[in-house]
Amino acid sequence: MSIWEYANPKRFMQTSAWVLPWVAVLALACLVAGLIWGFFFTPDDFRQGSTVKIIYLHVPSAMMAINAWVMMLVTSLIWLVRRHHVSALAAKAAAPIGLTFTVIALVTGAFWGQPMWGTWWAWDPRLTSFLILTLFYLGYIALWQAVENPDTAADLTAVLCLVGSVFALLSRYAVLFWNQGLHQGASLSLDKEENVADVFWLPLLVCIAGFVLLFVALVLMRTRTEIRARRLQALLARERLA
Amino acid sequence: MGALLSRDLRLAMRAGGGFGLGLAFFLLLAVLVPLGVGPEGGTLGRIAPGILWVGALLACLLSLDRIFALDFEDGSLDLLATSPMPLEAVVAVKALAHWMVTGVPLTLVAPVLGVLLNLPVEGYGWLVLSLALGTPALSVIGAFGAALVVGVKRGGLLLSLLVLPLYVPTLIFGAEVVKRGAAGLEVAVPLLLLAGITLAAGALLPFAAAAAIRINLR
Amino acid sequence: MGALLSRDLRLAMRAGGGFGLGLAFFLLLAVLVPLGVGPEGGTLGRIAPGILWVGALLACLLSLDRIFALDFEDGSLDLLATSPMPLEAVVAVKALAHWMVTGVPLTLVAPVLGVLLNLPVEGYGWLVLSLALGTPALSVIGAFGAALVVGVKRGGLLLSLLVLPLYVPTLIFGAEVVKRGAAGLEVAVPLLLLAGITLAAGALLPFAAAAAIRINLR
Amino acid sequence: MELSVSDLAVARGGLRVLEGLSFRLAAGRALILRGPNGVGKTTLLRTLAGLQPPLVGQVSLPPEAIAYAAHADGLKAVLTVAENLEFWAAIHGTDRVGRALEEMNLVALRNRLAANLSAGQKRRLGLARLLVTGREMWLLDEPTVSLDAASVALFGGVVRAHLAAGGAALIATHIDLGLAEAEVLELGPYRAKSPAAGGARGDFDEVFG
Amino acid sequence: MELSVSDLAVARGGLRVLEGLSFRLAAGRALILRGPNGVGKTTLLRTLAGLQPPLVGQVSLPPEAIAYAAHADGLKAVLTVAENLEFWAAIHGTDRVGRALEEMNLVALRNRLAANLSAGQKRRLGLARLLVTGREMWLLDEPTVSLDAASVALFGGVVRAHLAAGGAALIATHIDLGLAEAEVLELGPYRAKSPAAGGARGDFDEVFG
Amino acid sequence: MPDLGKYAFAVLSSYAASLLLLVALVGWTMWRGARVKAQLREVEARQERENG
Ligand code: HEM
Ligand SMILES: Nc1ncnc2c1ncn2[C@@H]1O[C@H](COP(=O)(O)OP(=O)(O)OP(=O)(O)O)[C@@H](O)[C@H]1O
Ligand SMILES: Nc1ncnc2c1ncn2[C@@H]1O[C@H](COP(=O)(O)OP(=O)(O)OP(=O)(O)O)[C@@H](O)[C@H]1O
Ligand SMILES: [Mg+2]
Ligand SMILES: [Mg+2]
Repeated sequence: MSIWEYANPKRFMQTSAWVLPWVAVLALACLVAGLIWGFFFTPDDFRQGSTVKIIYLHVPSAMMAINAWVMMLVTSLIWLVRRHHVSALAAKAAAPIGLTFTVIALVTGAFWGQPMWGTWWAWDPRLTSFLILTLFYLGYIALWQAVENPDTAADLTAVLCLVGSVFALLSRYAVLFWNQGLHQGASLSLDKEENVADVFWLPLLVCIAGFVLLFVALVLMRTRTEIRARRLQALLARERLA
Repeated sequence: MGALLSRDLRLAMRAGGGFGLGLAFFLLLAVLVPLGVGPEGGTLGRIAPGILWVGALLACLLSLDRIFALDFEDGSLDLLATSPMPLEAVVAVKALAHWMVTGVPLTLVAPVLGVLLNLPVEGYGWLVLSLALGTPALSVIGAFGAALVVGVKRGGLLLSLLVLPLYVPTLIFGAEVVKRGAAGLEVAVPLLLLAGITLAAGALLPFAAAAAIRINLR
Repeated sequence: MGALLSRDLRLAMRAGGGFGLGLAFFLLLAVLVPLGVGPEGGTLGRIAPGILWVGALLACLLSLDRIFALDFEDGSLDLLATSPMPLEAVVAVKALAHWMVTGVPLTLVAPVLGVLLNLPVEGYGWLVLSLALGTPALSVIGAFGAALVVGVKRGGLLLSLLVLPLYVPTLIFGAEVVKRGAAGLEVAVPLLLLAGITLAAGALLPFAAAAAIRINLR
Repeated sequence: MELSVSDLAVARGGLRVLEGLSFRLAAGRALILRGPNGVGKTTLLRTLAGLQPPLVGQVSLPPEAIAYAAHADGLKAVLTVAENLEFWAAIHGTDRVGRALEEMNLVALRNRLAANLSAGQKRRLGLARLLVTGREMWLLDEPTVSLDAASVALFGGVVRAHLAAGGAALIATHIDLGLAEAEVLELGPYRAKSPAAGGARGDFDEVFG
Repeated sequence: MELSVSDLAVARGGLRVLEGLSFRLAAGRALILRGPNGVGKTTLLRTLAGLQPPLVGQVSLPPEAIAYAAHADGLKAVLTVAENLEFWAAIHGTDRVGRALEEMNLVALRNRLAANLSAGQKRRLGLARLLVTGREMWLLDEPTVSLDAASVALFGGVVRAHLAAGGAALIATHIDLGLAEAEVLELGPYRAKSPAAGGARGDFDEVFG
Repeated sequence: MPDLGKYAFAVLSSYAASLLLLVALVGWTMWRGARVKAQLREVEARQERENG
């Protein structure tokens, strides 16, 4: 059986109905376990003190914020090439989730930056590119909302997602270039994995797993809703035509 | 009056009404300016009051052409002009609705953007206060400008040209309040002038705007 | 192709076409920012490159919705889409026309505004060069955004939200050229990157824009 | 209530289009305006509705007594049928939404967004607005555009009921509305004469003698 | 040149409106499309013109052979009559502006701005555009809206001349154009059936079985 | 409760803000899901009745 069969709405509804509860429970379990472990049972960092506990929210959400966009890019491509409706609707479903994760990364980063860098916000390249990512999410969501015909909206947002991805990458390099040679925001960030000791690393992994699962669960749930909304719209429109 | 207000608010909230877009634009500007100007906190903090005010003003400006143009295009404006409601009241209510969907949210998120622009801590209260006092003037003046260009196709750019000079006093006093507040100086004078502009604009411009609409409908 | 270009230019020149309005907006912004920011020469000179670039970008933005919306509303876009001219060429020509009526004049007056904003003398040449290289990208990217929202009524604000993030790389490299030029530093890298963006956008985006228009006409 | 117009001249775009027009329209009566395209029907109706001033002449009724229905319906696409009518009812301070929906056969559509109506249904909704204004003198500019035969008949009935209740209607139209009792006013003879033919001179004619 | 359509289904707003449509239209012939409001005439013409893809079915003519005249005329208000036509002639690479002006009786108006035309004159200009495209298959959507009787007759003559020169025309209209020789295609029977009545199901019907 | 020291505010606010955002997202998702499901069921039932 080809994997594309799952792109059939009916098939998708059946499969997702079966998968969703498991993913949701697993997501909850991982999140609760990881966050409790991280919050209560890890030591403070010798330099960053207890702020290191923010990492359990900050890093997973930052990772998923980017991954959500990548997923939208892939599903948009699938929609453009193979015209599977579920694919387009999954992209639509993922956008608000990605936006929320982006905001979480920004907010936790700001709360972290305050004690570490002495400022809530610095125009550090990484932070800046995240802010730009937020703007891409906002534009994408606004375009979905502004266009009435669902297929037209799916096509247009898919094109925007493609072009936007290229420009998002370009912005990332532009921002790196922009803040080079200039005053570098006091970056205490432990940029390399090696720097993170095992005591922090293990609960972090659990949290990352939790965020991934949460993302999957939410995308499934929202895609189901979007499919239903789409069918609802089709039924009402047909009523109108009759 | 209540009916018109609630209709305009509802139109703004429903799909395609553009609620939230003004906010997004404000945010965009707060990102673009540092990208152009450079990341140094000191410079940014110094220009933050001005940039935030210019940003609020542009965000307001971009949604102005919705105030009357949509109603003109679908014929509602003709019908409102022949309704028992005085056209002056129509203008005032529509300006109020515009303020509620742009000015109020802008005022509320401004502190967040203040963080992005390194606004000194002392400035936040004054930023919010000055925007709360000044944005109603932006909406009323903008409604007057929108009334002037109501028959012009895609008159957005013309509208900006007409309205921006009228915004100058509001901008100057508004930014001055924040600048002085952030520097810990006396702010009473610009604050009073700002309030004065809002009151005077709110009291007088609806009449001018209604006259302009009558002329344009003729 | 020539016919479409000359028609678009003629439309822009005739009454209501909006030629010169972008310029006037640019000028206004260059006046407003010192009013908002305050007159200290040092700060102004430092932020001048960024402000000029942001201003050029906004002036460009404000006239974007004219690129396709007017033709869509009066049915010309349908007719152009069924004409022998490929839609990609239509987009490219229209972006070119937009650049000729906004980008070129902006580039030419920018030095004057540089004076208003206390831009250091060394910066003028680089300002003009960077705008000449960068504004075509603004028009092409803008045409893509305008193509996306061509069916949306009064989509000006939505258009800004979609287009401004796409302008970020152009803005950064453009402002960087001027800033470095004014400071007497090496500018080759950002200049090349700016030219690269313009070339790539000009070569690829007309296809995306034409696809978006086809979708919107459907 | 009676609309009486005496020696009216109206202008469009600075040019006099109709002149010397006088007529009376009493309560309970309907008057049909006829004339080729461009003769000035729309201009006349807008003048009577108070949207533009007459060049010369008097109109007896104040605009407050008049409900004007133009080509454009003034409908908001993102509001439902009922919401659209409720808005106009609130503006005019009446509460006839339910009756208007019934009379124009819109009850089944009351919760549908105006965007999702067909052209004919939109037009019916636009005409239902007349009923919620509660005004007596109707000025209608081609009211039956895009209506099918059944809806035209329905609308004819509504107009007749309005007349029977003491209202009046002035209708510009090219087609037959089935209102046999209505008088017809042909506008052709009132077309403004050019100055060469002895008509009034424009504002700027005297400048060059 | 022949337009042949086989088993065509067209959709609007995601809904199938017409289906099972087959017809042929040979050079020198005209075909009138009839049907109540909302049956899908405009949708069909847009599909044939290549502006939207058909749901199923084949259209034999490429869009390059087709000149489409929609409700909107695509006129620029700030260009003169001649400039408007010259633009479209240049786009289509023809040089028939003079002839088109003559045939549609626009010579006297050639230097007038389109903004200052009456509705009927605007429509005539919109129809003159068909002549400068030099294309053989005309698709016309209610071409005579707002034309007076004389202009309708003039236009009838233009269509007849086009047919005589080997062209063809597909015309959606509610009124009589005086083209006695044209065949009529009633679209009512091709209205898409609802799934309950055995029609094709939409994209999302299968979701819930 | 672990001793968060002088950074208590930063850590607690981060957790509070993040959890709030997550809960809001999940809540909105479930609410909208339930609403659309109910609406669809209603329309399906109605059309069943009318066609059936
Ligand atoms: C609001 C501002 C901030 C944003 C938008 C932000 C964004 C990011 C992003 C995008 C990542 C990469 C996640 C990944 O893909 O692995 C990250 C990782 C990280 N950030 Fe932040 N950050 C912010 C502030 C901070 C602050 C203030 C600190 C601490 C001083 C910090 C510490 C870290 C650490 C330790 C990592 C993990 C690095 C790794 O494991 O690779 N961040 N952040
Ligand atoms: N802006 C304008 N400038 C100059 N003349 C105008 C303008 N607008 C309309 N006209 C002219 O005024 C005249 C009257 O127009 P009006 O719309 O009143 O005609 P009408 O009788 O309603 O026509 P229709 O039957 O097409 O609705 C027309 O001859 C028209 O050409
Ligand atoms: N955006 C849309 N969404 C859903 N349905 C639509 C949309 N636009 C049009 N329709 C419906 O599609 C059908 C076909 O419309 P179309 O414009 O093709 O009709 P038509 O035969 O040209 O009518 P007319 O005689 O009024 O021109 C109509 O019933 C209309 O209600
Ligand atoms: Mg008229
Ligand atoms: Mg049609």
